Amino acid sequence: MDIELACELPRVRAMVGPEGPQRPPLVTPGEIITHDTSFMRGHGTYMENNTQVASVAGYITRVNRLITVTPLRQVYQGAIGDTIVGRITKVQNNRWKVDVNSRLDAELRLVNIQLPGGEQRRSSLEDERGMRGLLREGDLVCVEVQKISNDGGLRLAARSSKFGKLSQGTLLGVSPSLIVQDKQRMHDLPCGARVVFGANGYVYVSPTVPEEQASTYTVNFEEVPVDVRKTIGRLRNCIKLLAHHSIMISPTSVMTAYDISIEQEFEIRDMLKPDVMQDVAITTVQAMNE
Amino acid sequence: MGSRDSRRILGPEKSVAYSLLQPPCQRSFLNSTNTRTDGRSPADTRKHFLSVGLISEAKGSSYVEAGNTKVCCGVYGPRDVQRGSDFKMSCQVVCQVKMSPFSCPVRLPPMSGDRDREMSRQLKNALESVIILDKFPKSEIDVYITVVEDGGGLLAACVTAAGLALAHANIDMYDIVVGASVLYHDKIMYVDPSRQEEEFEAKALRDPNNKNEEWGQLTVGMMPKYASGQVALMIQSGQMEANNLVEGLELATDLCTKLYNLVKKTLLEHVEIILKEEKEAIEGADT
Amino acid sequence: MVDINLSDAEKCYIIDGVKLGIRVDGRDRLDYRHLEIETGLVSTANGSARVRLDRTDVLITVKMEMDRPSPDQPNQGRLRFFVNCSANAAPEFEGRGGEDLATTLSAMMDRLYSSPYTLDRSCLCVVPGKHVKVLYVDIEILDCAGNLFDAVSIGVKAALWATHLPRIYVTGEDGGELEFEVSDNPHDTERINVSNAPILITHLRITENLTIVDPTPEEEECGPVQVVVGVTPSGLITALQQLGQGTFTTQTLSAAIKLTRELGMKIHTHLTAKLRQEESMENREIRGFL
Amino acid sequence: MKSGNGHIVCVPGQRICEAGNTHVGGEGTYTFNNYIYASLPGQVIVTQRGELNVVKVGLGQQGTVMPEAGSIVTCRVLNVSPNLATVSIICVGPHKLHTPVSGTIRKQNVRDHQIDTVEMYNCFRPDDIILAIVVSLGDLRHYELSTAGTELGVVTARCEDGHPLVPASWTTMKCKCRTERRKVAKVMPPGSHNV
Repeated sequence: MDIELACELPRVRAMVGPEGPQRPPLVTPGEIITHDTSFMRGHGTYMENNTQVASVAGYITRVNRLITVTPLRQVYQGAIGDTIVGRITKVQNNRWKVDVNSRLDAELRLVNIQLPGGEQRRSSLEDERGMRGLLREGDLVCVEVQKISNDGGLRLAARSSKFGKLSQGTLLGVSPSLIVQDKQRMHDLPCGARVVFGANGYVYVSPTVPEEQASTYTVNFEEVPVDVRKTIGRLRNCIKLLAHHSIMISPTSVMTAYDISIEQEFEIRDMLKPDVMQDVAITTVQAMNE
Repeated sequence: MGSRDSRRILGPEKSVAYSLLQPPCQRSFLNSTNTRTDGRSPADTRKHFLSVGLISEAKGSSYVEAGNTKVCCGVYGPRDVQRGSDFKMSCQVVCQVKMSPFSCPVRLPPMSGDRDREMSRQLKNALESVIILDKFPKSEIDVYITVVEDGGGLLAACVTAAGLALAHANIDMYDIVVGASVLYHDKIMYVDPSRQEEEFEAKALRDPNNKNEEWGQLTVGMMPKYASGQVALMIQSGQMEANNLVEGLELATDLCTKLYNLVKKTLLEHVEIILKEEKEAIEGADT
Repeated sequence: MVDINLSDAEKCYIIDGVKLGIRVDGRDRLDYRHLEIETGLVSTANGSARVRLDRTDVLITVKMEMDRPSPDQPNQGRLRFFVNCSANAAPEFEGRGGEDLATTLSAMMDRLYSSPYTLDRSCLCVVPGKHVKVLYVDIEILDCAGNLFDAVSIGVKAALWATHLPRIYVTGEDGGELEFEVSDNPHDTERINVSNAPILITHLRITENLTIVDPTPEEEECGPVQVVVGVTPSGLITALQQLGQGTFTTQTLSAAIKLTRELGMKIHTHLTAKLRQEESMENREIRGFL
Repeated sequence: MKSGNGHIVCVPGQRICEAGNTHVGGEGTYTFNNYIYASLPGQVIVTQRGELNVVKVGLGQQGTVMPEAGSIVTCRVLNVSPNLATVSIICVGPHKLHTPVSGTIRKQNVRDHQIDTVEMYNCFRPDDIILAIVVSLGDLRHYELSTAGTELGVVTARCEDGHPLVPASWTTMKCKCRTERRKVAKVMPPGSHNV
């Protein structure tokens, strides 16, 4: 039981900033961006007697004629092709409602999940009980965004074998703007654990699952050995630490934080102490910048 | 002074409740011959009386008397969820303990006070782990308890009454739940305390510098047979050494098993009566 | 308190972890998360304390009033507890949602401080039978991430420790009415002797006979039944209560009670040492909510 | 196991027998690390179903059985609207519910042929007694019921003037003064089909 005094602890310094060395201009809502009307108006801005004004707080991104303001912390909007992690909230006839950390619950239809048993088993699962056999309330799934419906809700699909129900492990929620965009989302890290960086901010850390039974809908409940649990615990604390200091989360940044925490022999449980978090975060950013 | 009851004519503003002027009824915990005021030895329980089927309108009902404590309980079977509470697949237990105004020497306000609400919450917790909830999806079971007289060990009597009423209401339970309470007074455990003993303990004048004086009361609600004894409710007040408390817990569990046999006998009599009635009904129909 | 539903895979992972002695974030069964404490941050109150246990955030203030004593205890002051679950702690708290938790918590604190040894109430009395001091303890729950009872009980002890009550002099008497004079010199104050105030320790039952301390919301979701045990600095067990839906065996309960004794005494000594250290720091900079 | 005069009587929490492959627990019992325990006070009845014998604990009529998916329920029609009928479930199989619960029959669940040409008024009228099957537990207030099937539908009804109606064909019932249209249940004499 360690009790700290708030006044002794270091003040949390958020090391904000995407990869780029120079920091893009930050704007607050209402700030005038440009008077030049030739620019196209993007997200986060609005026109007012032909001047373009920012409507959200964030940093300006210019793509030749288009100006948009992307906010720092943002609810996940969803983009087609994103791999995300979601939790089943409701089972309805031949579709599931999935919470994906965005404004509305997304929808996953029975037709577009890939059943291990192939096509013909589809009809037998029509009624609600069959559906619940596959995925129940609370289950975690790794899915792909197939379509964005006009009300902003997402349509999901679990077509290929690497999508489907997630087995044992632990989930972590971070702000979606911290997740680095890249094609490959599911990484088997060298330290022996699998991490799924959901684009919607849900990061799932689990033991490495042998390839062939990745997409079955049955969960193996045998015990995870102690050393794998240690790596998963350390990875989880590293991700929490990076998110706490608003450092971009990517496989490389997580692995550097992981290695640094091992070098400086921090106990897993001490890694969430503010001073320890501060040191590891600073050394990680320095290591990343070289 | 109890709440202002608008219908009654009250004395002048500065009047003092009569109960304050009465001489404190009990000087010492034990009477002259060093036994408890009602002549019991520390390990004796009070006389218990249990009966079933008190309220005809309810699905199941029971009446429990332990010494002077008189409690009656009505259970209204699984029915639609009343208030628009949120959708829950599992069954919800609504529990309401109501101390009638005449149950204590000083008149209680008619509306339910803090003690009633606190007991209802504790009882709701206990009953939710006794009833097999997934046999009644999406429904609600109401347990209403009225306290006729508080003679000590009230929560324990409420637990026994609720367990008995649920059994009488044919609601599936893992085991019969029974309540017992134990009082700890200068190094001796008194089983099944009466209200005078409880009040003596609560109001005793304690000199502040003797910090580690030990006293306390322990109430346990238990299922003696299910998986070799499961405690569904445990509440302790006062301050006691850790191993004295554990010893008190064992004493309370033995008391529960003793009471369990009495409850079982009552239930079996009730079952015999129903079966006899059924047999006569069938013979009546045949002739 | 906040009910998130977990998938069976996650629950199984957490339960196996507790069996093997490594919880999700690397802690052992008897480890506490990082606890941060700060007193004296609300200037308008006689005493205040803020406790942060990882993400659980609780602010406790003590204010003194003068009132007539209750008839059956003419020369005893009173201690009243009020809990307010603000809606920003958890979505379920808005409207009547948090009310049930608030009443359980305030009933628990009333019982904890009911014994005359915890706080010497006779020194709160100004004129026996006529005027006594009443301490209103307001508990504001800002964020709720599991283990609320421990955080609140530690906060209340710290807040009472940091309370400065203005000294009241009886200056004279005319026509049966007494006159008081409250000293307005800020340093002429009385302190409350809190050396014997108890705190609460929550034990959550995960499997048949294993209980863990300081549960996170996910762990609370796996094992619904907890026992909250009050312990005084000298190791005596005070207000014990079993909460939640589920049962304990007598052995598990006895083990938890014995565990509370050692753990409690350690926490008390640690807490008083930290509070004294904070007291001794001159011109301490109040961190507050920044 | 107390045995009163000739029958075995038990109390909740009492162990009845081992739940091997021959015995399985029925109503009024629960199984806990492969032993069958009684969860109700009452008489132990062992019935044969195939080579399994089902251990049940019952006490005359008042078992508390709640409607689950697939159970046949007897209900009284409360009100009828163009696309659904609200009913109050009175009995679940042979057991009478102590307090009736509510259910709904959607238009598409009334019968299994020509679903879209169903007019609810020609199938049910308020205060009819009907037999239905529970499709699913539905939402907070109502169970989802269906009367698709020949042996489900209206069992007893009264015409506007109050005369009892007698089933005349699949869709009509007759009384002294008039014939009315209903979704009639083909009710076999009791006992011929076990519920």
